[in-house]
Amino acid sequence: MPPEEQSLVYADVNRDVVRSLLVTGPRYYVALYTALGVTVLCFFFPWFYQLFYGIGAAGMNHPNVWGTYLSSFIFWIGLSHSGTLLSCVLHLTNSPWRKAMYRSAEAMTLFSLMVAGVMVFVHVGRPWFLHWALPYPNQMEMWPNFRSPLLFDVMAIATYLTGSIMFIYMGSIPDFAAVRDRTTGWRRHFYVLMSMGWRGTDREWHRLGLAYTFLAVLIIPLAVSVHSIVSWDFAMSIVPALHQTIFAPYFVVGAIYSGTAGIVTVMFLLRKYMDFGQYITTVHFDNLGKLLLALSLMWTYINLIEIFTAWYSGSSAELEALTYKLFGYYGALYWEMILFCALAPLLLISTRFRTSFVPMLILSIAINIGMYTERFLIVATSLSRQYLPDAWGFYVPSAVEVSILLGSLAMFTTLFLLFVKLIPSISIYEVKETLATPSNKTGSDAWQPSH
Amino acid sequence: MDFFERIRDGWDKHRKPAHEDDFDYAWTMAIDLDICTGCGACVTACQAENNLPIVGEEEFARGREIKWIRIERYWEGEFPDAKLSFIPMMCQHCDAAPCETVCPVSATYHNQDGLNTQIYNRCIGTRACAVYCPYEVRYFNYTSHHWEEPLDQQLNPDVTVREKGVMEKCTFCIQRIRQAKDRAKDDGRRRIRDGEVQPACVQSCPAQAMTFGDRKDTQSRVAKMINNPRAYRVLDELNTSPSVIYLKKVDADAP
Amino acid sequence: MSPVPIEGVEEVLGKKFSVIKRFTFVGAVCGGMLGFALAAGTAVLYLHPTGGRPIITIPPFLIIAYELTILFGILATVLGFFLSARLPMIKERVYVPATAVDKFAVTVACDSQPHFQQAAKILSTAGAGEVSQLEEEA
Amino acid sequence: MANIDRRDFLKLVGAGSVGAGSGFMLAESIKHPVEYLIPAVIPPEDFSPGIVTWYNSVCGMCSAGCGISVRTREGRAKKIEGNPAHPVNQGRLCALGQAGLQVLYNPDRLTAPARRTHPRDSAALGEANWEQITWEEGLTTVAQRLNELREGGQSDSICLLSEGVRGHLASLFELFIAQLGSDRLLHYDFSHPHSLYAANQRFFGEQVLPYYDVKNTRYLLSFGADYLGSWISPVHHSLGFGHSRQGQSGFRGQFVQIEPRMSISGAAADQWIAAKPGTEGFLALGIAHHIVSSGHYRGADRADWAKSLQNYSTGRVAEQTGVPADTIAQLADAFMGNRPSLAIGGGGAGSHSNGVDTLIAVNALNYLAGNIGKAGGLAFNPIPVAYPTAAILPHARQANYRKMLALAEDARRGKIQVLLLSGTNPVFSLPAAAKFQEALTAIPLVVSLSSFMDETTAMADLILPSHTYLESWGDDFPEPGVGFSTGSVSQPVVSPLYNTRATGDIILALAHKLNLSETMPWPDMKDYLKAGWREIYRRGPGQESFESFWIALVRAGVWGEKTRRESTGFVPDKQVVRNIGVTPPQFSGDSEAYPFILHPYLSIGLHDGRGANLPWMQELPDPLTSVVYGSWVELNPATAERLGFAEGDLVKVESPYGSITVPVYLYRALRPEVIAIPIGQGHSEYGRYAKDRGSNPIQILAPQMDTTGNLAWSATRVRLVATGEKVALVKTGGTSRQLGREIIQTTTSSAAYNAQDSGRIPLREV
Repeated sequence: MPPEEQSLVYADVNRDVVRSLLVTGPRYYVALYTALGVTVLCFFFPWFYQLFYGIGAAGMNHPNVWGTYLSSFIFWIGLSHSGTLLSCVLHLTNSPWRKAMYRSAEAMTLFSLMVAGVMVFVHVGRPWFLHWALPYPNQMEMWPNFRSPLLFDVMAIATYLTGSIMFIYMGSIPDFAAVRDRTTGWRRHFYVLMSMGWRGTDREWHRLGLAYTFLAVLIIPLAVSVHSIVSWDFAMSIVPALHQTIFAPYFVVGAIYSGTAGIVTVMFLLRKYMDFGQYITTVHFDNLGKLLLALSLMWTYINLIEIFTAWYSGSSAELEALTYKLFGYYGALYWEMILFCALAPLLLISTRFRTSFVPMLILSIAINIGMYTERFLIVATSLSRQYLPDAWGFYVPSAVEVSILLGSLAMFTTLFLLFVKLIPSISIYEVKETLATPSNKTGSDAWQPSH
Repeated sequence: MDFFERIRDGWDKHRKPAHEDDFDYAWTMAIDLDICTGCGACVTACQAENNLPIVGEEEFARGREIKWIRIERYWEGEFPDAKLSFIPMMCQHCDAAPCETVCPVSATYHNQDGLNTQIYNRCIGTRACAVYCPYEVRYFNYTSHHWEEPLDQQLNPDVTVREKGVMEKCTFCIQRIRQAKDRAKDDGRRRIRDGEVQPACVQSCPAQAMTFGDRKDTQSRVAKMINNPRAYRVLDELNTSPSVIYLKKVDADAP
Repeated sequence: MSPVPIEGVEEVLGKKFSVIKRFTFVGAVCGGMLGFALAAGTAVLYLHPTGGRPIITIPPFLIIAYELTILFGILATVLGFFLSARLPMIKERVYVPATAVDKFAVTVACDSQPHFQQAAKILSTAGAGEVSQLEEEA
Repeated sequence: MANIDRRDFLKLVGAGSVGAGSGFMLAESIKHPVEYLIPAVIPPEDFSPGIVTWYNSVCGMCSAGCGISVRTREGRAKKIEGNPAHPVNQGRLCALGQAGLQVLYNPDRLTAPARRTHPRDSAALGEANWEQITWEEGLTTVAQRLNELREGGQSDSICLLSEGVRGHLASLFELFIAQLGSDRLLHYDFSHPHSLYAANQRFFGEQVLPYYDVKNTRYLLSFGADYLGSWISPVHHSLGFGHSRQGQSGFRGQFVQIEPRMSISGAAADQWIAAKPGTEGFLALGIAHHIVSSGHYRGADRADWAKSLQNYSTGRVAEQTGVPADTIAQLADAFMGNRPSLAIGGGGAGSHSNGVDTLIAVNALNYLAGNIGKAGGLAFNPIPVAYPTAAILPHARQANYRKMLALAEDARRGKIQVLLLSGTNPVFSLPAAAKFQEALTAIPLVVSLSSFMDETTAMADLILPSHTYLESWGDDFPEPGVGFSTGSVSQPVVSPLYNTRATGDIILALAHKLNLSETMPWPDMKDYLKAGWREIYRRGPGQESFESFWIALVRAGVWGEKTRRESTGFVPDKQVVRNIGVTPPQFSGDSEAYPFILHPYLSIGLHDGRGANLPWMQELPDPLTSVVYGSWVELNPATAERLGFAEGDLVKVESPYGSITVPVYLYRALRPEVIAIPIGQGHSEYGRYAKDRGSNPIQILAPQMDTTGNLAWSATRVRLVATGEKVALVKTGGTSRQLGREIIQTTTSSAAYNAQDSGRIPLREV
């Protein structure tokens, strides 16, 4: 335990968290409104234009019918991993350092999933008919085609979204209760509603513990399946360089990798702007750093395997696709990805690096840039080099696409900013568990028995 | 008990792979590469018959052209021994079509004539089918196209005009097949006669390199073409089992 | 009542049994079967032969089943939790807000004054910080 | 009302595909199913909705004269397909022919008569300064002027310049000009094979095109003639090609293409030989020499041949042409070995300074191999019984370059007072060196009967817009026929879209205004046509009344004669044999300053530029380069590397007579010293789709003529100057290498083809 936490007692935890919800400086509003503005400007306006003009507003063409929208989709899904997934794993292995960060990690999952969902709307040609992909009774006598990997996606993401919401909600019921007693006005009503009259009886605690563990057990395989399924959108095609068995693990590892990096970034920001210095400590960064290192090694290994199999196949199609990816028009991007995601993380070997905040922030951001590049390359390069050389193509994203990508980032930020003001972004009771139990002399003397 | 029997029968029935035998027809096209001159008559014929849009120069430059049938050209050797061969490439109407399985809304599926059909007004534009198609013969409407007055007066009333966000592709001129079927019904025939229906491309081909027909009818011209020793299918190793048969080019230089 | 879960309190008070795991199990099983039924049923009711595959294609449908297994598992678990934890609270119950911060409270249901005295004595000897009487409406 | 829909039409396919011969084909066409065909005499207004009606007519997109069937619904033309009963195309049609619909429905058509408001030489040309007038006004203006001239004895200053027309429209022109007392009637087509006519005149003694029986030939030697793409009758040749290759039992026809730049005929050929441009004639004679010297030829006049060919030993020819001697020998042996063989020549080879010599040499080959009058060789068509009286042979009025120069000269001298333009666009399709545009400004009254605002029409004072061929009556007698002579009638398939009139009607209207009614009594073209065909009916083997004959004719859209010309054992005149020989080609421009030889070629889609205003043709990828929208210059990759050019580099192509700027395209099958540019783009007018797109190589051609005075359009030297700019060529093609993926598979055994198994529709015996 780092020294500063020693001074913490239960009451401080409540105080700090509640403050994080109630006390709001102008900086926050500036941030919120900027994010909101950017979302509207860079996301919604271009999107409306695209709805009006057609997907042609983006840079896609024949044969590159998939573009950055899809890579953004994968990216956000990827980011969503490790939020909930990580918190589940750590919960089961009950490692104490999880407790301070998992709430915001899960929130990250939630919001990146939402943004991913929105990207689907941006991606398809006729979003106004997207509901046809859902199984519901209708007069068209047509139901979705459950053989399609895309429909696996629909199911998986729906489940994952529900699961994550449930998980984050159940985890925070006691905190809602705690905050409920500290707030007034509409907030109070909100938290009364959310806490559902949690009293903290041992029965409740016991049931919560059980249910929470079950959820964790259920969600881990779910999260793994989700990104495997996303990878199958590609791997189940026969496009050279996409049609690979390694794709599922490749995507899952990549997802957790970028997700963890995302957590590091978020942790840093929370720590910096919400004065959670005492809760989010070098311990977390240290552990996350180790995790990142492990993931980066796995990720690198899979990349090598991918290259190897392509080379070993000896098939002209595979080789062409590979060569184009490594040395083609987007070759530079490929090596940038290698630098950010395979080489730079090796710095994590040193504890000093892991425990120093700003370098970790920079690295985590670099990793996510690299991971986005990876997704982009998967979509952009392999489709340009398919079986019929005469139909080979070339794809560059249009301004609309770039702007919508930025917009989606802003959208995520907006959602997250709203979150930190509504939901205790640190789990009060679980942090308390890590503290010394107070004697009955100390602490607040508030005794207002209530009915 | 009876209930379970029904379940079991249904199960057996539906576990059987969808097979050519189940089709009423198995429409097939045979293209003789030995006499395809690459003149492009088929391309224009298709454009006229199926209301293919005129995308305009800059859309074309961005690779958004829509040609249900296109001529691919492949060179061998360098001057003076350069050889150029053409191959018309259109939807191969695969019996094991990758594009069909991937569509989340069943906008493309295999119909009873063994045709790979595309239901425009069901399509939501995920474009997954185009990715899954190894022949890259599915074309997407990146925007709604319009026809300058009075060019629109030429539009074929038997074929719809596709809106933005919809995938489209060769249909083997399904409207002509439809008409032929009605005609056969009117004449009290059960089946369409061989040669009675021709897609626009086949109909126009000046060198008669293309033949169209029902390969289930063993007497049909196309069935004979399939037996031709030169017959092969493009990218056969992918096991998509296309319905378009190509006849090998004959290299006279070889002994 | 406590601000944090207390390990071992069940052992002392001795009520270990919980129905949640059954909820989870049943939910998951139902979800699995429903998932396959949904996929297969759709395929059979709306016949669209695709890609030369059978109408009922096992591997993809298993994936659907898998997802729904988890989905229903989760929902059932949540349901089970609320039911067994008697949440949401329908009618007012006694509650000591301080316990949400750093106090630990023990509630003893007494039907009469003498009983309360008795309980108070026991608790204070056990070193309770404070003992108070809360009326609970019937 | 009787209608035909697809069902009956397809029956017609059956009916149509039965043999030819006048009564026979006609009778076939009249048989039951065909009776559904109705001509447009019933105005399209009373169509019955949803019912498809097919009208048979004649394609007007090039001079091949294919028969077309136009599918109409609700009074609108929906699709053009080949007329299965027509012996030339037998139900097939090329891309350009099918795009005819966009001529009809082109958004840039001239919709009403118009008069120029500003003087012609004013800077601003084009629609900007036109005012609409009524037909009455327009016709009166012209008629008055013509009348004045006729009264004033200046009839000879009246000139009618039209595209190459045949049949009754041609005879109407003849009649009209004759009645005016002028003799200035010219047809001008850039692609008209003048040198071929000249060569046939010299060798066979008749100025006609023979019928080349590609279908039955076993071995075809083509000297520069792109017979599958643009030469004379591509669709018919394609039919023949396909049939000779895979439709014949017992043999697979072999095809050899000799040209400096691979055309689609070259691509289809078994052997592509890039002889030096202009030396095709030498090659032909080299082959001939080998044929004679190696004793393949045993004719009586063997000695003469040997004598006149002595300077063309394979060795010498080899160095002149750059084709190895043994290849020449091999060609000769193959040519004699697989008979009936056929040698054809034209296109680039025919348009050098020695073009006529070359084509004579080609004819000589056919003679030596004994292909003349044989099936699978070349046969001469009889002079058709059915030829319109007034008309003379279609070639007679064709103006070669020299004649056009003369016309321009006369114009400058003020000898031309009135110029009537019909369908042709010389300002575009004549080299700038001819100064034709400037000559036009010297003509007081230029009247254009065009349907489009093309470059020449933009120079006119008066526009009397004509119908498109799909709106007007007419007929055609394809030249060459198909072994026997055939005629076809074209009819309106839709009611006129705009306030335009058929060319024939305009001429007749003028005639009436000039009180020529006693000699030209017909109220309109249709009556004239019927009158003409009444003649033919009388001459032909008439069976029923003329009316029924006429209806049947218009329904079938085609008419044939049984009369074939029996092949009399043709022997060329001794003099001809003695004079056989090829002069070395001359190229204008000195080979130092202008290192490259410019090889312009007719584009498949745009032909000689007439297709440039059709969006379908603009978007049809060029078969060989896949480029669309715009023009390009083809360079051999080696040449490009030497000059440091890559694809898309804008280069200035400079000839001594001008320059154009075009992007580079690397073309593998092209002689290093030759550069090729497609003809067709580079319009400065001609509607939104054509205007200001690409460049026109004709403009920079040297005014180089051959002995008979037609333009040697592949005899210009040019140089390339880098501009430093770069553009992206708009094309579909990605990488045109197979990378061993076996996309196009070839079989090596020549026995692999099997005529029985190839269930192709049998061609009709013609």
